[in-house]
Amino acid sequence: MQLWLIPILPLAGFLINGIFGRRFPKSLVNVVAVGSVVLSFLWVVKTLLALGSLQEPHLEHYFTWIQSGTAGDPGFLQVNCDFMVDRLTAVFLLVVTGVGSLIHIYATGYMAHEGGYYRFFAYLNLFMFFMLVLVLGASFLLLFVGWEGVGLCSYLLIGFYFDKKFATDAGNKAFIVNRIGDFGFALAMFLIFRNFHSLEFVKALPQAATATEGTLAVIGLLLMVGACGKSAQIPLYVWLPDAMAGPTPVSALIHAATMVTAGVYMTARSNVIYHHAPGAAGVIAIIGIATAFMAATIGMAQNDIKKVFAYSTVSQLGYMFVGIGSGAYGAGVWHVVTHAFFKALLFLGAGSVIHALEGEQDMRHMGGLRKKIPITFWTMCCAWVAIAGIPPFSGFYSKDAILAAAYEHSPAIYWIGVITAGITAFYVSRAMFLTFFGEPRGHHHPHESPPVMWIPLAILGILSLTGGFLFNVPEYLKEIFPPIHEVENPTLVYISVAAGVLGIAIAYLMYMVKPGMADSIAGALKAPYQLIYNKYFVDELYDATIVKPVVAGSRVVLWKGVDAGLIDGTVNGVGARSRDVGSILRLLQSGNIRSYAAWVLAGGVALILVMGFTGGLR
Amino acid sequence: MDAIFDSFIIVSIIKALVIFAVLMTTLAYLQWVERKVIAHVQVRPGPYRVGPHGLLQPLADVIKLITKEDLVPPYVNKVFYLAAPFLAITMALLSISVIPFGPIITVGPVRTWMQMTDLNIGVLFVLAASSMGVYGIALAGWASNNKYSLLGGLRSSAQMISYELPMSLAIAAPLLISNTLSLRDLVETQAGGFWHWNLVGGGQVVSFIIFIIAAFAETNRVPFDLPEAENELVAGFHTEYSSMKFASFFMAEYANMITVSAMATLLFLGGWMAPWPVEYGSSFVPPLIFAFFGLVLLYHGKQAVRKWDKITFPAFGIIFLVIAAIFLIPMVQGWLLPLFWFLAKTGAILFVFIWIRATLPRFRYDQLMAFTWKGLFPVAMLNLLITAFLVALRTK
Amino acid sequence: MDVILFLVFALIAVACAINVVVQTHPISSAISLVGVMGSLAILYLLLGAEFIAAAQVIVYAGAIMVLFVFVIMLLNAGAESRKGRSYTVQLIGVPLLIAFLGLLAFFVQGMSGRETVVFGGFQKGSPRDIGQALFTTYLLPFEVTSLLILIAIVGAIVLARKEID
Amino acid sequence: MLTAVPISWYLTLSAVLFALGVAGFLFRRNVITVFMSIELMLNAVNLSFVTFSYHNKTNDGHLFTFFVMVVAAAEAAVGLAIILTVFKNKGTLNIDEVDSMKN
Repeated sequence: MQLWLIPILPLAGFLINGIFGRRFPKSLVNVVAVGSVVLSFLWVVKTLLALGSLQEPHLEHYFTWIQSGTAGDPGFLQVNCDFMVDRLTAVFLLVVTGVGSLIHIYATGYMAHEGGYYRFFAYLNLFMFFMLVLVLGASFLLLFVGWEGVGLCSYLLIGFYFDKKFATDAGNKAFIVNRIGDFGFALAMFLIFRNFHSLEFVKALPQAATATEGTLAVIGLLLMVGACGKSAQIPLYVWLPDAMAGPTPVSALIHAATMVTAGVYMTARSNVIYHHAPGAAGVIAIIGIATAFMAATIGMAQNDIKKVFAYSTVSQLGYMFVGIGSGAYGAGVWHVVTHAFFKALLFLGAGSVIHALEGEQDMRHMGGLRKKIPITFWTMCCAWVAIAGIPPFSGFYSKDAILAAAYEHSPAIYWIGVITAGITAFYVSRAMFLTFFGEPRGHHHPHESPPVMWIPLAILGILSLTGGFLFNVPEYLKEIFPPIHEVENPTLVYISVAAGVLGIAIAYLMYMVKPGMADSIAGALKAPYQLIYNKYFVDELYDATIVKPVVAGSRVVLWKGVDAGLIDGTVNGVGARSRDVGSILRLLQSGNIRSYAAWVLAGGVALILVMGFTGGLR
Repeated sequence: MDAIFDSFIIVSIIKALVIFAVLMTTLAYLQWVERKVIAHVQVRPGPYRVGPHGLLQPLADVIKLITKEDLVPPYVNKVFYLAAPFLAITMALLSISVIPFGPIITVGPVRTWMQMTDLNIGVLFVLAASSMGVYGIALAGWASNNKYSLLGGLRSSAQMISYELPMSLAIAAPLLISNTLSLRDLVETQAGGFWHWNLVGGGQVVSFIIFIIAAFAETNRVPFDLPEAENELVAGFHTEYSSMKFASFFMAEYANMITVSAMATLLFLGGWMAPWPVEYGSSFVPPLIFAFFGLVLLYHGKQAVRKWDKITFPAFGIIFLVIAAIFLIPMVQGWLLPLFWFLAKTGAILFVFIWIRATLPRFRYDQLMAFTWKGLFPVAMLNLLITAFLVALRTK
Repeated sequence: MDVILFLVFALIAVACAINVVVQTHPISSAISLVGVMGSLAILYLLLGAEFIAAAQVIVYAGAIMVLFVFVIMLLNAGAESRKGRSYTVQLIGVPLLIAFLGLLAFFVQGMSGRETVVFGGFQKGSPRDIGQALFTTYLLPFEVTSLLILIAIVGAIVLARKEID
Repeated sequence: MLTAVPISWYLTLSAVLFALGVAGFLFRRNVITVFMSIELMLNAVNLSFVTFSYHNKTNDGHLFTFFVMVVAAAEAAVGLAIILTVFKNKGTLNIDEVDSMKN
């Protein structure tokens, strides 16, 4: 079935662009970058059609990557380079390559005037490669390879404008925070190997039923730590909002549609563990809902349009984890899909707005763009209604499925979720009103984006409108996930929809009917407003409790003490001594080759003598 | 043991003498043929005075060369100056010794091959000898202590090294197919009609062409005769040489021509094998040819324009007819036919050499080098790879 | 027969080798070196190393030494100047050399007992056998040498090219 | 009258040739001659290789010799190129005058 072609194509694109891109004209770079991704999308489609209905996971073995110990004994580790496609992977493959292709096409328009053009697309292709390895890998370790790879690419792309301090800082932040998560993931993998003697999904996971719940809970929580890092959940979500320093297509592709959902994929992949460890699942649900609520509230008070959507992403990811935690894996993955559509659309639309306003990101300087850039406006409206959970658009279905499951799990989570849904509708509407309606507050001359940018927007728009009832993901994934007994409870649906509508209504009231009402409210509720405006002071908290001590420790102990004192001292000492010796030996260097030859000859004679009389020649 | 040993020695000596004698006359007459052919290409009679149609011209040349004053310029490096021509002719003749002209023949008590000796590395031997041949020219050029000669020597040594590569690669391809290095076995593997020859059956057209081109360069023939380009270097490496020493360079060149032609015949054209089997009447081709020429000569003899021809034409016509008759004697056919085919093929290639000389202009030196390094060498390499691939597939 | 051949060509080899060292003009040395190589080729044949003998003539005598001769002619290198030669190296070298040769000969005599070389006593030297070994046992070295040659070509070109400026 | 050559003669011959090569390296001052002395030593070593492979009845020695030849070819190409460059820059072939590596 040649699964390997799927990731290899973007890798080839990366190599070509990375090596020769500097000399290529932009058109050629575009052809290579977009072409490779689109090709791999087509290959995915072809493969899935060929595989038909994936009742059984389709496994392909390429080569044995790591092997240690002897077969049979418990310490025997064998990691194969295998690729596996089951229905879960299929869903993610389609999302990653499909949305990826659209965003690549969009980026050719968005980045047209940026420097480092070929570099950008090389990184983007590399990201696609690692993301595909992540979803295709048939073992935790291979998944981890992709996991780290996408982390690397995210770092590179966040810091794409490496001449801007905040960009590089954001990159470092993302990288370091992710390390914490990866640490948890690595520990989880050790535990999995220790208990199940294998890292392959097909071998390890079925054994989960046999292990004790305690072990499973620990594994599950450690996995969740990893997921928290990658998918920006409490307490490790802080990197994602800063990650918006990267170019907007990157925010759309990596930090909304694909990479951040890797945690959801990983937890959904190891659903068996959570199924047998309800405690861990509960923790996930709580983390999820807490993140969702907190991020949503922060989103209300942000003025940078991308920041709003960044926090919205965090919050939506929270929803997904609620789904995972309350056993509705299908619903969680479904939300991944729909979210990929509408959040990518929101970001790309925001990018189109920013593009139209020559880089303006502050919503307070926007407004009245509805007439100026209609296509962007209408496409973003699709995303708006989708994320606000208005039936029958995509967001409604997935979010509703999650909430229903959450209600089964515990009503409290459901109610917070509903409130969050309201808040979500509110801040998205706020963003839309501030951006597109009212009077122009900025002094720009907006211009509609080129077709290469708005056509992907349109496609995504259609998808986010219809995605919900077109792809019934939970139905498709029913076999591979543990069953959940769903109860048709119309009231829940009405409530959540009502919340959404209410949120939009409030936003309309505050920003359309009575502009300025927002400020008065902010003035009235000074403390809470400041709190959420400053993102609950989480960054400051981390800075005070973790960053500063670490930095101080490194500076005093490691740098001044170990590095400068011990290591440099040793090295310099060695250097000095060898220089002294050399100054003596230098006298041999007469520069006369024949004298060297004489020395060599003397050595030969000596050697023969020694060997001869020690009997080495007999 | 000793009896066989002695007979071996004696037979070898006899063979050596025979081959040497034949070769020397061939060299002399090859010169005549060349002059004649070029003359007719340029629509002029060529040598005509000495003997009928200048048939005795070579003899006259030999006498002239021997009787000329043999002067050694005072400023040359004596040793190498004298050694060079000797070296050249020796290396040229050396490779003849492994070239087989035909199958086993039985002369009285001894049965032996029509070949001085068969090495199982015959091809390598020929290559080695030809690669040594360069020293003669290079040394001649250097020892003459004359800048034209030096340039000639430099050119020829560089040129020979450069063209040795494509030549070796071109040789390697048919060797891969025949899977042997012994020239005798090489021919044996091509038996049974021209569709078994390496040129046709092996599909070695490319390497054949490369081999011929490289052969022109190895023998310093037009269009690669840079080392003796008159209009640039007077006479190149043998400017300072006269009489027999000049003659030996001369002979060396022609001997090399014969060697490479014979090699081409053996490697690509199936050596002494008839182009199609005897049962389809290949044995009647030589007599027919000779008979035809005999009759033509007789016919011309009837209305000859010059009075000489009244005698010579019929005489030669009769000789030819006799030869044709000899070809029909069964007991000699066994060795005469193979010999005929071998000589015919070699002669054809030699004719190409002469023809080219009469036709093509000379290369410029940088063109020469660029041609081999950028043209011949890659093509030969590619051809070798493809051949190896095909052979590997076939043996699978 | 063997003995005669060996003695003849061994003597030629030694004579030529001495000539290589004593001749003041490089080209004389070069030609004598070719002589050494030729006679060594014959000795290889006696030892049953047909392929190596051929390779010796083709590669060493036919290519490498031609290159030497070519360079000597190109530089038109004259005879060695006798002026300003330092005898120090000779003073150290001669005794060392004598000791070296003596020891080597002594140990060699001691090592290989009474074994003798008879022509045809060794059959594994044919090109086929060499090729077999070359492409099975010695495949890696073979590839590595091919790489080495590539490097050498590039290096030689880089060194000898005219400075374009 | 012995009918076959003792193997030690070959080795001795190789030793002699090698010593002569060393002598050439030591006593000649023309770079090219020195280079040729190196080739001479290589040949001597090759001879002993082949002899030993006769002694061991394997053709490994031949392979080594073959590789030595290949390496010698590469070395000759590069070495002569270096000599050309040296001659171009210093205008001399005298090895004693090429001592810019001194001290």
